[in-house]
Amino acid sequence: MPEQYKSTTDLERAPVIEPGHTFGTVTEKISAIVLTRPASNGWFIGFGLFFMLTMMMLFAIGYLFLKGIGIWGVTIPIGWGFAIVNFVWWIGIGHAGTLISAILLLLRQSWRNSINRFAEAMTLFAVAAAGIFPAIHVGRPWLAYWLFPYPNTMRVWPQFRSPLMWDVFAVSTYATISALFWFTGLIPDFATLRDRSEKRWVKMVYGMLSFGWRGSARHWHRYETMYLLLAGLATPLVLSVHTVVSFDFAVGIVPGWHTTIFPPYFVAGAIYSGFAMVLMLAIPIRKIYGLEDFITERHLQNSAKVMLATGLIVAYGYGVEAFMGWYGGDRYDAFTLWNRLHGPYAPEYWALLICNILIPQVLWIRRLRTSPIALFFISGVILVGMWLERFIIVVVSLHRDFLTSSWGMYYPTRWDWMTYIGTIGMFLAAMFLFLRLLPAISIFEMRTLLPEAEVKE
Amino acid sequence: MSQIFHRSTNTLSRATIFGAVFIVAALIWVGYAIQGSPYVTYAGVRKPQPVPFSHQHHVTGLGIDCRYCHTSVETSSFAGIPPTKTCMNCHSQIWTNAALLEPVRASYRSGESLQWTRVNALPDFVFFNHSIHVTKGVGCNTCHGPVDTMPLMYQQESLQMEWCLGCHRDPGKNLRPRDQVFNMRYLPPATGNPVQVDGRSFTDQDSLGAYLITKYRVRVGKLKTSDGQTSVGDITSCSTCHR
Amino acid sequence: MKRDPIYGIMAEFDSAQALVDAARKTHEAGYKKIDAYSPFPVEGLAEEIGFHHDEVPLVVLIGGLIGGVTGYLMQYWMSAVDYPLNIGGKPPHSWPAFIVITFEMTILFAGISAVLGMLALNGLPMPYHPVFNVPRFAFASKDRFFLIVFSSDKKYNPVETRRFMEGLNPRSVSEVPS
Amino acid sequence: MNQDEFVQISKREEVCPGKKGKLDLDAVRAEIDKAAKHGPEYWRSLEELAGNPEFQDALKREFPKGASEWLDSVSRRGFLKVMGASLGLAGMTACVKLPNEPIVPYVRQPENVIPGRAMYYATAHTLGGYANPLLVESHLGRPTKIEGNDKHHGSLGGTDIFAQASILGMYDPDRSQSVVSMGDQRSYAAFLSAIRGPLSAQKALQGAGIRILTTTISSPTLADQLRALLKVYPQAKWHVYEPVNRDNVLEGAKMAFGQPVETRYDFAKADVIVSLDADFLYGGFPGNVRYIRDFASRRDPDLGQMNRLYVIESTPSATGAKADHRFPMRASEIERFAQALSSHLPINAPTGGVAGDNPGFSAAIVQDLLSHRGSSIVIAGDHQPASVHAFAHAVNQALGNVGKTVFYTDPVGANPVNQSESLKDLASDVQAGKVDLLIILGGNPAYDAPADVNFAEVLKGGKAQLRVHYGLYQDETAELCQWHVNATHELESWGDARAFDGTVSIIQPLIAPLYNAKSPIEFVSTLSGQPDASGYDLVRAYWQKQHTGADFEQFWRQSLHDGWIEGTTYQPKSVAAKNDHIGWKSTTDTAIELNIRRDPTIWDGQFSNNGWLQELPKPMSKLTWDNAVQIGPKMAERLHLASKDVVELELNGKKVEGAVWIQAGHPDNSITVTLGYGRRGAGRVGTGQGFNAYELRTSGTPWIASGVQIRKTGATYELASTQGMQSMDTPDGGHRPLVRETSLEEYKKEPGFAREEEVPQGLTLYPRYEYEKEQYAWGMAIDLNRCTGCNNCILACQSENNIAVVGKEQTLLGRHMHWLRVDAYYQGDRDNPKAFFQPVPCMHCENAPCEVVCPVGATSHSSEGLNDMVYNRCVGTRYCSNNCPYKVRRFNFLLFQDWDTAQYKMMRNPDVSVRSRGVMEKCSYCVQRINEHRIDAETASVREGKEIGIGEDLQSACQQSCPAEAIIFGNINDPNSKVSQWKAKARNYSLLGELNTRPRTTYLAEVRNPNPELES
Repeated sequence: MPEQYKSTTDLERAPVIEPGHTFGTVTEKISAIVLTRPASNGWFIGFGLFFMLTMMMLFAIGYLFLKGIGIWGVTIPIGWGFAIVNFVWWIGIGHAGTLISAILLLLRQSWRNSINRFAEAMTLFAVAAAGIFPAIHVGRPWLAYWLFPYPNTMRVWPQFRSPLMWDVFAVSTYATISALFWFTGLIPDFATLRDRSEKRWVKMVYGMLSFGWRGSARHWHRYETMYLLLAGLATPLVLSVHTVVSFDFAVGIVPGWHTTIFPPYFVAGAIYSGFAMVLMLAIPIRKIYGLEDFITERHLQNSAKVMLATGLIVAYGYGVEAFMGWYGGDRYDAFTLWNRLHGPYAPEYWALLICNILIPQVLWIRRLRTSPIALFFISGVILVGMWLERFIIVVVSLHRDFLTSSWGMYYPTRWDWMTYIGTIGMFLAAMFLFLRLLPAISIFEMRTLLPEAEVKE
Repeated sequence: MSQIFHRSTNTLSRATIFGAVFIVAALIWVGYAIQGSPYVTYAGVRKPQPVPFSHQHHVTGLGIDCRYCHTSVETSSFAGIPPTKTCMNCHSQIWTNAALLEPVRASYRSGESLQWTRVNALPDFVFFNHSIHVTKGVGCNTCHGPVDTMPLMYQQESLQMEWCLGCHRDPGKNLRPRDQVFNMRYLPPATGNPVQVDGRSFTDQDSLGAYLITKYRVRVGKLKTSDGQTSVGDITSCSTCHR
Repeated sequence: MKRDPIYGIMAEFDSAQALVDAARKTHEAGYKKIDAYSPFPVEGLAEEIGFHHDEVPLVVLIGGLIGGVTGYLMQYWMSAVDYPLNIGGKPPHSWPAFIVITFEMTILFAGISAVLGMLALNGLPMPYHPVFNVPRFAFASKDRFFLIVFSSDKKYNPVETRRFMEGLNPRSVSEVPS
Repeated sequence: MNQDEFVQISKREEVCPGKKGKLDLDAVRAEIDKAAKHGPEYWRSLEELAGNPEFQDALKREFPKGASEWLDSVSRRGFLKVMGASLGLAGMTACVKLPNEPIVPYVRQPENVIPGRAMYYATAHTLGGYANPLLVESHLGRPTKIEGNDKHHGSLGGTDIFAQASILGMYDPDRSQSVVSMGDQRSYAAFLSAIRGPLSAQKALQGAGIRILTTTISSPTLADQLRALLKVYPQAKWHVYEPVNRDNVLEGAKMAFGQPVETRYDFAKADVIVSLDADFLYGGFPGNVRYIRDFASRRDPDLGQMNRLYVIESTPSATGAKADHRFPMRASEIERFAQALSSHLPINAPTGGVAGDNPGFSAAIVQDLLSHRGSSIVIAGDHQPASVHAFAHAVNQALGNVGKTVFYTDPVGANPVNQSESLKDLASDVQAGKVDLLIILGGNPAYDAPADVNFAEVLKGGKAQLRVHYGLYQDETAELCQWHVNATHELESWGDARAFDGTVSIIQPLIAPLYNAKSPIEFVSTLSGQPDASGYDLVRAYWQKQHTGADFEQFWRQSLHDGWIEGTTYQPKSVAAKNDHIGWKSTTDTAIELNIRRDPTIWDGQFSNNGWLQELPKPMSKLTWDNAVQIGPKMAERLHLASKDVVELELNGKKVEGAVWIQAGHPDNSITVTLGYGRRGAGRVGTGQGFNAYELRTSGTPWIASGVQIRKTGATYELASTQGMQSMDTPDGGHRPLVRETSLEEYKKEPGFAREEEVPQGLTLYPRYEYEKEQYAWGMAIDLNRCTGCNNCILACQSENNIAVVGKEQTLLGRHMHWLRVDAYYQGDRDNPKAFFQPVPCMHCENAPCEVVCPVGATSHSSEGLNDMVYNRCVGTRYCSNNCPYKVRRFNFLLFQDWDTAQYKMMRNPDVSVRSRGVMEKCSYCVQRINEHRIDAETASVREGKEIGIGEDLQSACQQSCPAEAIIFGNINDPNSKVSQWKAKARNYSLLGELNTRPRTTYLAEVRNPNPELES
């Protein structure tokens, strides 16, 4: 990969890996986090806190099963509330990982190598968090398995015209593929850990996980083909997932849902929030574990640029929506637009515009693009913005649809909030475990970035 | 570095991965099997009853017609369970002091009902109507089985939705002439056992079924689209049984 | 069958370049049953030891096709054959609505067969392997590069081969007990 | 129902459920326990238990529950119950093992009872003394649904909300279940011995110390008994009081004719109707059921001449909503308005120096009246002063309406006294210590007496030595009496009553009393010393006396069978109005006036423990569970009040606090409050709801009081309205043509005005289903012109389809469960808007948006175009509701159904699944009725070997109950069916048709008939 190699000497741009590293140093530095370095108090405190939040979520869900969906704010006409908002939000976040590993791999963006590992992990945990909601938001969750086509004595099958069925398949496929992608990526590093670790049982664990990987040239060959193909498959998949999620709305006839622009701008929005989450995680991690050499300014910059670009696509989406609302001449769409701007939920809408369109524009400034603090906060703002976007789409479209007689209002209850915050806790708790147990950066791919990795024919 | 694992682990680990697929498949199959098993459906299970009433004795032995006890079977959704009075019609004359029948007499004296255990029970969200099935030529034993040979009553079929659909999708295979509905000994037509309807004689169920479907106006129509695709027919529409 | 006590002879190198060169030489010297080990995928190394194409793409293609066909047929059978319901005036066989799931199933099957195919073709999992008997091999997953000639090679001869490999100026040469 | 069922009915007393097969009590208990433990698996098997007298013992244990439970569904059950419930939910799925289910036959099965088939019995329900003729559907002796008696000319099939809801009242577990004395349960025998002494003591005094207080009674038998009793105790007095009485009507009649007469109208013959604050198109107005039918029959622009309705009213009412011209006017000014009119009409009534102002429109009205002599009606509201009634009589006479559209008969009430006077006398007698034995026969004066009488204090005073209360509930009055005797419900007892036209209906029991109790007739007969006489014998005996002809048996059976007694209808009497006697009392008073009205759903409070009526939206405001301080928009602006602000009302010293509701069309400077709320002793449903307006009500000014002060307290109070917005104009200035309306002239010019251009068939990738090839395709048409917003359809649907009551909190969240709602819209000037009613059931769209999005196919189309909802397949994603543009789907967010209370289990319709937590539900076009009729038709055609189709006697519950015949349901594949004919009309349109949902339910646009002279 000569062009990347050059790029490290190119003074214009920051390198993807700071000079002076060898195979050995890279290996040691990264595997040390898992093997030798003791877990700090900070880790325990953080993990403990988020674990408690997870427990709170489980409590909220338990009570939900006991009493019924009525403990939430959902009602008629607003049949979907926080549950679906959070589902879409998490799924969106879950896009960055696969995107970074797959698409950037195909585009030969080798700078991805240092962030793809934990981006993928983040994807998995985000998808897991997302997966909770569709399962618990139904009226009779103990029957949710009816959404899978399995042979039954009723001789009835799922209804495949429903976007929810598409969702079931899209999301479960996405979860499976990203899990495989992530795991196969880990296999060579498991081997490294196996060979580095001292304790026998640790060796055995990593040994098993590594499947007995020994780095044979033939294996590497097949491995790389597989990895490339998987990337090739994951790319259309990742684009399809949020497209399908957007169908949940686009296929409906509710004004504010029934829009053809949804698929592209949902995908863009997903990447937008995904990268925001990546940065929010990467910035503290590189600081705490001293990985500035591997996650360099370059990574922050590129991520910022991606956010800027997708942010603009999202802005375009809003623009088109508004324009069609006005230009389409449909009295219901026109009202939906009016209602977003002036209705009871107008503050949320304006906040959304500020978070998703206005503030991110500062990323045009190079100094902010490279300042971790600034990026950290901007990412936070974007995540809030993207959550609001889903809130506007789900709730504000539903609460005033066709018949004025059946308009209503939506008020989330404490159970809504507990479940939502709980999933954030679960997500972060999982990240904490991940950092301690698995190499947060792909060791073998980092090796390939070193000059020594170069061979001449 | 020394070996961590023994040779055998290789085979072992591969077997595990390979086996997992089959284990999952097996689990699904087991679940399905249990759902259809008598444990769940009660098919063939004899339930405890206050009096060990023998249909075999009363139907085969004494030749009593179904409708003598199940009076409303032709006129109502509910076939009817005989009031104690019906038992006493005879048992005030015969077996007047059989110990077995004490509950019956007690009920008649005190005016307190016998409490039977329902044998052929459907869930509350299923609405079955006897009169229409009987009228359209579905025999008693088509669903209730050889009641005339049951010393103790039990449920013959699974009574699960797939079983109901089996007939609602193709009623022809179970229809018989109306005058044979209550005939427990009825045999479906076959060469050597022709069945007579309106002077015509049938020697196979298909032609008989086809004939009776039109004769008894059984609604097996399918709703067609303009390009000829068909969706559920009248009696497989959901609201036929669920309301 | 009884196993040969020696599995092969292994040489250790400390750079990818050295390994590649050594591999080329060994292969040109007529050793066919050889293998090379590196802590990361080294470009062209497989070709040097005479390994050119793998079959993973084919497996993926087949898997994908099976997935797609299964996906569509499943939907068709369930909604148009087994219990055709009139859903909101749409015909039982509403093909446009079936496309999404067909696509997802294609990806799912293709992806799974890619991973399983790779593992199967590589003969993984294989937690036990003779090369692990070499203590220095632990560095194969860090910063060392190894080349092995298997005892099963026709040209293999304990003495000859060992001398040949020492001629490749490796860091060290060792016998791999099986 | 068909004729042979009537034959069964004629043998009524033999199938009196009370005499039906008996069951082992333990078995019943076991049943109930199991049912409580296991949830739903059992409730339908209760069918076999029904009608069993011992059932009551089992019922007792269910009771009482905390008052809050009903209202807060979340906290209504403890942990175990919830688990039991979810077990029940599991029962809703096919994938669970059914537990053993007991089945309990009769010991001796009554003849002509066919288990599994409903029977219908004719009876009646009384409100304010007026009988409402009914047919009651009964399943094995459990009454389950109430319908109007279609053979009775007072009903013609329709009925009113109070009659329909009375079935819930009958099963109400809060009803008084035994005799109570000083707080302990006693036996009826104990009561008898307790009262024997005092009665014999009174013998000597000729009953000078006996006072009997009844509600309005029209029962010939009961009246006869009371008169007989008064013969035994000549000095005893019979007082009558009901808070919602017709004193003004009575006084008006006396003023005009010198004698009390009942006025009867024939709206079918009236071309011009002028209503002076009379809400004659709404439940509770005597004869409203028949009046609605007659009125509606003249609202079809395609048939004959449309009538024209002028309404001059204060509080906006359903009648006002139907008016071609509605003039809001403070109630106190209406008398002056009448006075003004009188000077322009050919009646020599004293104008009494009218303070001039004479609204422009009056001339037009006068013109219209004069040009319709003999075919017009002037009708005055019950709460208008006597003079207005006298005026109405005078005008009707002057216009020659009497004998054509207006008839006078003897009063229906057996004891037509001025009730507030009567109560006052009683109170003063008690205070004067003249009363030793006070018997309160029904009614709740301790709660609903006028504030100045303050009957509660009177009772507390203890001046009346022995106080006996006889009633359905242990209410506020019962608390203050030494003895409370629990009453039977009308559906449990024998009796009789007169309809608005005097026709007597025999009231026959549908079930043996759930709790050991006496009927009023039996109770009175014990007072006159025959404690053991059965109500059946007493009623029968009375009519045997009346019946002159031979073959009483035949006559009796006939009367029971038909539901009325031939020849008891009052004949019109000729009376002459003495116009000069109109005593105008009109004042020019600009102080804020307070209108006190009966509540549109819970009446005077006697229905306040009825969950159906509490949750039934009031016709104009769509409020539930509360009464409110209604004021007009102008006034609200002036006083800076918004809806839900709590205000304090003060009227001569008395104060109450209530929440404001801004009611479009309410006149300025005027406030309306409704009675019946703020109860302390109603029961777990009604106690504590709303505020008690009786506090402000005095015997002098029972309906219209002047000089009330209104003060903002700064607090706010949530009011649960079931309608999101009551305008078709959206805040962005847009307008949505949901209800389409035009004037008669415009309609003549352009009949098809309502038809938006149909969306072309071809606009889809998909082929379409050919429903027209089926034998049946079900559809519905609703004539907005006929609909008078009487709410009957909502209750009929609720009763037919086992729809749950959810309580106020849930209603506030928008989770009410009514499958059919009646939207009320206001258009134009907020101070005098046009009002529209639009009943909205499921549209059963051919391109149903809900079905496409259901992931499990729980909702799909039947081959006849029904939009089926399969509860037991539903997992509850609520996607269908989101995607339903009409928002007619209802979701069980919590466990709304009561799986435990045995009474409610008996009440439910066994032909409809009881939905549980987490499933969607909606209007099914009464598919259970379709199937029943289909099965009958098919069995018949097979047996008789010829095609017999489903006829027009298949009616959806809403259609059946509609007095206006505004809802027609039927087979749209049959071009001759009524529904097809309606759909063929030019003014037929689909709601939101532009969405190409192709709804099967369509509407006939509204056409009004305004007076051209006033159109400008």
